[in-house]
Amino acid sequence: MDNTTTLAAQDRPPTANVPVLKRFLQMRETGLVLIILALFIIMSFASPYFLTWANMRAMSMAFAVDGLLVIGMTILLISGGIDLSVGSVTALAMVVAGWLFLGGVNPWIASAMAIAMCTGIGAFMGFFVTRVGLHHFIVSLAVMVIARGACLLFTGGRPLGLYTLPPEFKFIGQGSIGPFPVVIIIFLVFVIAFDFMLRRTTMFRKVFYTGSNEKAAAYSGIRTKKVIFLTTTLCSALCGIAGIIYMARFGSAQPTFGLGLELTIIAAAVIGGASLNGGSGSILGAILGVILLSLVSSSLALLDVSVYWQDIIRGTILLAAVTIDHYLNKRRR
Amino acid sequence: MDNTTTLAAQDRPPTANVPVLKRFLQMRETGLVLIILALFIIMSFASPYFLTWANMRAMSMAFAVDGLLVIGMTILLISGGIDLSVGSVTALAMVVAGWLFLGGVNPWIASAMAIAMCTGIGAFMGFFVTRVGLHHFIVSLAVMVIARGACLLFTGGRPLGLYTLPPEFKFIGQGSIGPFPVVIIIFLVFVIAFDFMLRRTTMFRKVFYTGSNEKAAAYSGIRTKKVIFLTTTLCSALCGIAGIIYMARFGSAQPTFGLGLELTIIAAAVIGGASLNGGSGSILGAILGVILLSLVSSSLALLDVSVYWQDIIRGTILLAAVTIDHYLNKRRR
Amino acid sequence: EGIMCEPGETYVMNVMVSGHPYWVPVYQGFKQAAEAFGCETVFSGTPDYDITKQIASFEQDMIKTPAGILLHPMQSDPFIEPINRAIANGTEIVTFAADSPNSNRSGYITSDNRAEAKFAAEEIVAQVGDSAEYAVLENPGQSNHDLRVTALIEYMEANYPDMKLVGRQATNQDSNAAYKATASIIQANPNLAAMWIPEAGSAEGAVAAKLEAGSDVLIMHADVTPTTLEHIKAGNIHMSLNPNQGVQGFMGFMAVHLANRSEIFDPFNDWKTSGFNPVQIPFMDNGFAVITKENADSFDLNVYMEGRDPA
Amino acid sequence: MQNIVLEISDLSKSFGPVKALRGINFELRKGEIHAVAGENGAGKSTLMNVIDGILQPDSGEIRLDGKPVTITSPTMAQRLGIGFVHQEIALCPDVSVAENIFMATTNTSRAWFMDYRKLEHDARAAFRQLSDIDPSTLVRDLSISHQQLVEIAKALTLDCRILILDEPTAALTENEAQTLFRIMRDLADRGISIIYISHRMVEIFDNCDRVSVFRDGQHITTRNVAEIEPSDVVNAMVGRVIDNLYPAKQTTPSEETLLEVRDLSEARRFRNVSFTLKKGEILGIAGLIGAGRSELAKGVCRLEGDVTGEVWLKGKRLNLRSYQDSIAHGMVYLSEDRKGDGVFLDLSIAANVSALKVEQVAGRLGLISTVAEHRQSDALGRKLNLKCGALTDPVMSLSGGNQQKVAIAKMLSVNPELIFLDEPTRGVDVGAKSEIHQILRDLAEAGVGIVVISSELPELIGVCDRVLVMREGRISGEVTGDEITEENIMRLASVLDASATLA
Ligand SMILES: Nc1ncnc2c1ncn2[C@@H]1O[C@H](COP(=O)(O)OP(=O)(O)OP(=O)(O)O)[C@@H](O)[C@H]1O
Ligand SMILES: Nc1ncnc2c1ncn2[C@@H]1O[C@H](COP(=O)(O)OP(=O)(O)OP(=O)(O)O)[C@@H](O)[C@H]1O
Ligand SMILES: [Mg+2]
Ligand SMILES: [Mg+2]
Repeated sequence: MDNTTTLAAQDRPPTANVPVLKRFLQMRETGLVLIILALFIIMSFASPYFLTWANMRAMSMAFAVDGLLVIGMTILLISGGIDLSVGSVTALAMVVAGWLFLGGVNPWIASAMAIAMCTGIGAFMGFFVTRVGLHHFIVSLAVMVIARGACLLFTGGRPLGLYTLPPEFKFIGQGSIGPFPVVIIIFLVFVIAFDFMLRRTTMFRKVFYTGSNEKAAAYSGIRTKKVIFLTTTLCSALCGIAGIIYMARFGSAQPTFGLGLELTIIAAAVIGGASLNGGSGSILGAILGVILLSLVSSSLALLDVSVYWQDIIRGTILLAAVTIDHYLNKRRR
Repeated sequence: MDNTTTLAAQDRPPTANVPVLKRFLQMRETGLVLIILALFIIMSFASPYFLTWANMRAMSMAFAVDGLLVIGMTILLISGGIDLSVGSVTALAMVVAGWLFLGGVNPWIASAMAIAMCTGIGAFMGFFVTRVGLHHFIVSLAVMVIARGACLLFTGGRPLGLYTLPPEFKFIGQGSIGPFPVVIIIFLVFVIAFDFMLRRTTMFRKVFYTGSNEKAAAYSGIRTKKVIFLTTTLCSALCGIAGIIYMARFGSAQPTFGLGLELTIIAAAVIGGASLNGGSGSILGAILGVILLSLVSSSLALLDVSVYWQDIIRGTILLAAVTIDHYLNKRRR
Repeated sequence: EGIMCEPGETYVMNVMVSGHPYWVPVYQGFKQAAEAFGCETVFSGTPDYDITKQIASFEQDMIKTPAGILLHPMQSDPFIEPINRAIANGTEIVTFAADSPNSNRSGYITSDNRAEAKFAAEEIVAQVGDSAEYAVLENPGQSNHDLRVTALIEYMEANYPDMKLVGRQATNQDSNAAYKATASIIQANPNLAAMWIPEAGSAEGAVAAKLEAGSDVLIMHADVTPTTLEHIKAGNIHMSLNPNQGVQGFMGFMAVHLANRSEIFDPFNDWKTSGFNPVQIPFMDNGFAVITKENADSFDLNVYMEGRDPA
Repeated sequence: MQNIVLEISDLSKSFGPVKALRGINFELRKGEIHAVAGENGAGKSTLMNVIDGILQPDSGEIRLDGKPVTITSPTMAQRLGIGFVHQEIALCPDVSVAENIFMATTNTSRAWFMDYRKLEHDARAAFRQLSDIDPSTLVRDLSISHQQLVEIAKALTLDCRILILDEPTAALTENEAQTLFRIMRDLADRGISIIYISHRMVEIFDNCDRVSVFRDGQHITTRNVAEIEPSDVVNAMVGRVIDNLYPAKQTTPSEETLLEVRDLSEARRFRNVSFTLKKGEILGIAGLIGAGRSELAKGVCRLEGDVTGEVWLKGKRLNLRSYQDSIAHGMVYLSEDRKGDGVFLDLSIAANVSALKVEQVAGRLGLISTVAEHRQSDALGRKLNLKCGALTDPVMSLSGGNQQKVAIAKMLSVNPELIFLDEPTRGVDVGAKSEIHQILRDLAEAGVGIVVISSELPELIGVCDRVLVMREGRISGEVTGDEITEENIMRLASVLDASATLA
């Protein structure tokens, strides 16, 4: 049959009516799900401890908080930005909240202030990007350095011991509701909320328009600068929240926390389908990206692979995963 | 008067005849030069040691070899790519050459092999980018992890002592010709050669076309994939050369060398006018970028500024410099 | 002349990653010794983990021709030439916590990582018996951390062959990485009895993982942070071995100052003909402290630093 | 005078040294279709950008319904009821056609959630008159002319009082253009005022009420279309009378075959296409949107797709594997999508012109000579009447038509054996157009093969010696000499099924 006929001849049903399996196979995230599934199966055979509740719990705890960062990063990437400061802004949130707490401030108030400060940092970056007109990359790099410096300044380089945090505060990071750690519940709430919002709300749809073609979006009356400003701010605000959860979890605030974390977070978002040129990406995909990276690390540790081989294997799996995912998506088209 | 005349009526003198000063003021790099000059003047007043030959020598030694990396990165950025693996590939070059040397291979041959290996790594990345169709960011991130792992594997995580390197080899890194360190001479040769080639040769002009609009370049008959493949390879090859010079300079090979170096190098290129979207950039600018970053670090050290403030000041100066440069360029237009 | 400093006589302490808290008590010791002799001190180096930058900062210190530099060289060989040049310029050099043995530095002061490892191994065996499973976290690339781990493993292999090493993960001072690695190790080895961790950052993550898993694995580590101190007090961490940083700085100053005042010493050796500094202290061990529940309160750096100037 | 909705007085706008608008006066009445004509770079788009709030004027006043307004952004323009179809297509490639069309609606809507089904349904309804694009396809996958249709649909769905259309028909064929005019008429009858920018005189005279002519950033005249002739407008535009809009045709057909294409097929786009091009002849290719004309030309040059079949140039069978091979044999292709793959927007004019073969402006050792490069673009620029500041300026700073001239200059720079020109005069003004046509004729006479793909039938009729008509990936017929008429071409291009869907 001739495929170049007019499109009217084509009778493509609206997406909603396609059977579930077919819809699944058409999704951007399917490749990743399959790769993760394959790793799961391999690991279940390789280690008897893999498929235990305790291991699953430990593995999910390992990526849950980073998950918040990846949500912010994905949304920012969709809008066409990038943020290298996530690691140090997260550290700064811990440090500032911890510092305030040690100075006698109620830990909840201290946390709120730290999150507000991170939001302010995001707004600061957003200002330089949208008003001054600098590139996200360079602005966030400068902020990454400044925030790390501020961490040093607040702590004199020394980790703050926050063992005295009240139990109800530590509960956020260390407690469980039934068998489910609070951290994982928070993570799931954020993922589901943001995934839904990003897919369905008009507000977040504008993020896609802005990232896809800022000019076209602006011509349609979208305040693209505002959108970019907000996604930049949101990303930093989520860093603040993540920093507080980490603080509650570890009972300490480390000025060196999250060195190099930005690359892991960006990698996760990109593996999950976020485009570095903006305009596409999904929370579900990005979370699968975090899960994949974390799964590989956990598996290597579980199998006690030699340290000297771990990085090589990790890098190779990363490359293999994106390659496979790429071909699976190409095929699907 | 009306400047939008049609060409027929236009009687504009060719660029060559414009006075030198005016040409200087029209250059992209002028803003940076002025910023660096300002810092120089401030520093000469702030420290009596600043304008000494020894200090100038120490400062230039600090950025000379990184200068090679920034050349490769700038060209890659112009072609629309990016490379996060520069730090670890440079380390790998040192480690592999050192390992071969300790295994009895002639140091020159060992170095040639290490450089060839880095070139191979670049070709490997180029393959994944141009043939498989993955993004530079993710490919080079994976290679960054793999190369770091390989460094560990070759050294067991411990630096290799290469004190026994023959003097004529160490001369590359430690010797002087007259009052000028060989390292700085090598640096200047590379800068001048690549700056000239990038401005003048047809070969490198195609890099600009490719980065500016890959599709339009392909429609102009340029083998864009080949161009991208070559710029990716060149960047890694320069990492190899830089690694060897570092080895000769330090008389050792460190598996942890260059952690986080990629961000500094990219920042330098971007400060120097390279666009993260491809299509623009200059070697001169990028080198000025490296000089600026290095000057700031050296000055803070020279003034014995408290460590707890150094990062904050550094980040602030970085942000201020790009902002000022941005406005100076805007005004000029 | 004499042992006291002249006005303006300055001693520098140069380090890499200068924001790291490890240096703080070292520099306090350095300063205290210097004040006793009426000398001035400067804390210098680079905030980065970058050898090029550290060498540049060292050379910039050298330009000011201070009396002496107490140096923590990030790497031994790259510093040979600069150290020798500094000495030729009249600035005495003593290394600490990391050495440049092939240079002409007049002394090296450090804590003996092998002794720490041996102590840790004996303590682990004493606590969990000599046929148990143990694991280590490590930080390949950083020599003192590396030595603490490899020496312990070697010691175990040589003396307690029934001790089984079941986990070995690189976590590079990153508590989140240590958290993940420890969680996996604990899952994979239900009989794990003890862990040895060469630094405190990873220990923080490891203890969080231990508590979450409800495991009773014995954790021992080197260095200390406020958080690990609290965990020691709470019994979550068995003990920590902490180098005597103050002594390191104090004796480091003594070594470099004496090297600079070598003329007050007329030794029985060949120094006059060889031209070598007669005050040569090839190796000095600053010792380490064992931190347990009982003495933990004395190791709170924040308490110690109250009212003191960090720089 | 109560029926004047938009009034502009003494408005000026400069870009650095370039004075794009100099004291413009302009008025738009309620319910009229007001054409704006002028040479490339006359300032038409600039004025529209000012009206839409994209650019801010340096001085002057804009009055809406008699009240002075300052329009600071497209958002505000939208709120004031101004809709704008841009000369350059600006769509979001990563989202669906439906979402693109209703982007503005989504933006202003008070709804929290997206209703994708409704969007697709509404988009289909909006398209019913125009075309039959599936609203759920991603814009990325559309051809440039389909994208143009999406742009138009986007503006038509806006609830506006003033609709600006900046060269909307540049890439459209007769059918779509006629549909568009019908819709415009409807809108005007409902009291909506339309500003219509075009270089096609026929369209202006068939569909518009009044016409304003701009030259060099100044308003020259505004007249009722009924009162004047096309030649008056052209005269006002270029300042002289162009008597021969099209050059003389070939007198004696040559027998020498320059190009022969046999059985060329591409799996998805076209099949079994065979044709020849004689020396000295200008061959046209006509067809509806999506007929496969662009794909055919790209296929011959091996720019896209997996092509099978033979290509013979000057009696030799070419073994083409890539576009580089094609260029090596002197066959070049001028793209219809100038922004996407025709020009390097951020590079200088000179660098753009030399891009096809930089070696030409380089001396020994492959070193580019700036002087030679400038001389080249200077010469070609003069020939094409290029209007620009300096040759070192980025192409981005040129008006749409002048960008097109740069793209053409790039093709001419290499002295090709054969040129495929896809919509060569898209957005080019009348004067320059006739220059370009003359150049094409001169080249043909000098033995260069010329194949012109155009959606503008008068152009094909005026320029070509022979016209191939394509329909759904096949050649449906050929017309020569006096047979080249709109009726014949349209009959071959559409026939039954296609015309049925367009009705
Ligand atoms: N961003 C810009 N920077 C500098 N000059 C510009 C810019 N935009 C337009 N110009 C100049 O302003 C003048 C008017 O351009 P404009 O786009 O309004 O012309 P136009 O009448 O729409 O022409 P066309 O028919 O080719 O579309 C031109 O000389 C153009 O070079
Ligand atoms: N990238 C693509 N993927 C799938 N189909 C495509 C692609 N590009 C074009 N097409 C389809 O190929 C067919 C031929 O398009 P082509 O652009 O050649 O038409 P044309 O005759 O040149 O008309 P016009 O250029 O006016 O649209 C159209 O149905 C078009 O939708
Ligand atoms: Mg225009
Ligand atoms: Mg076409």
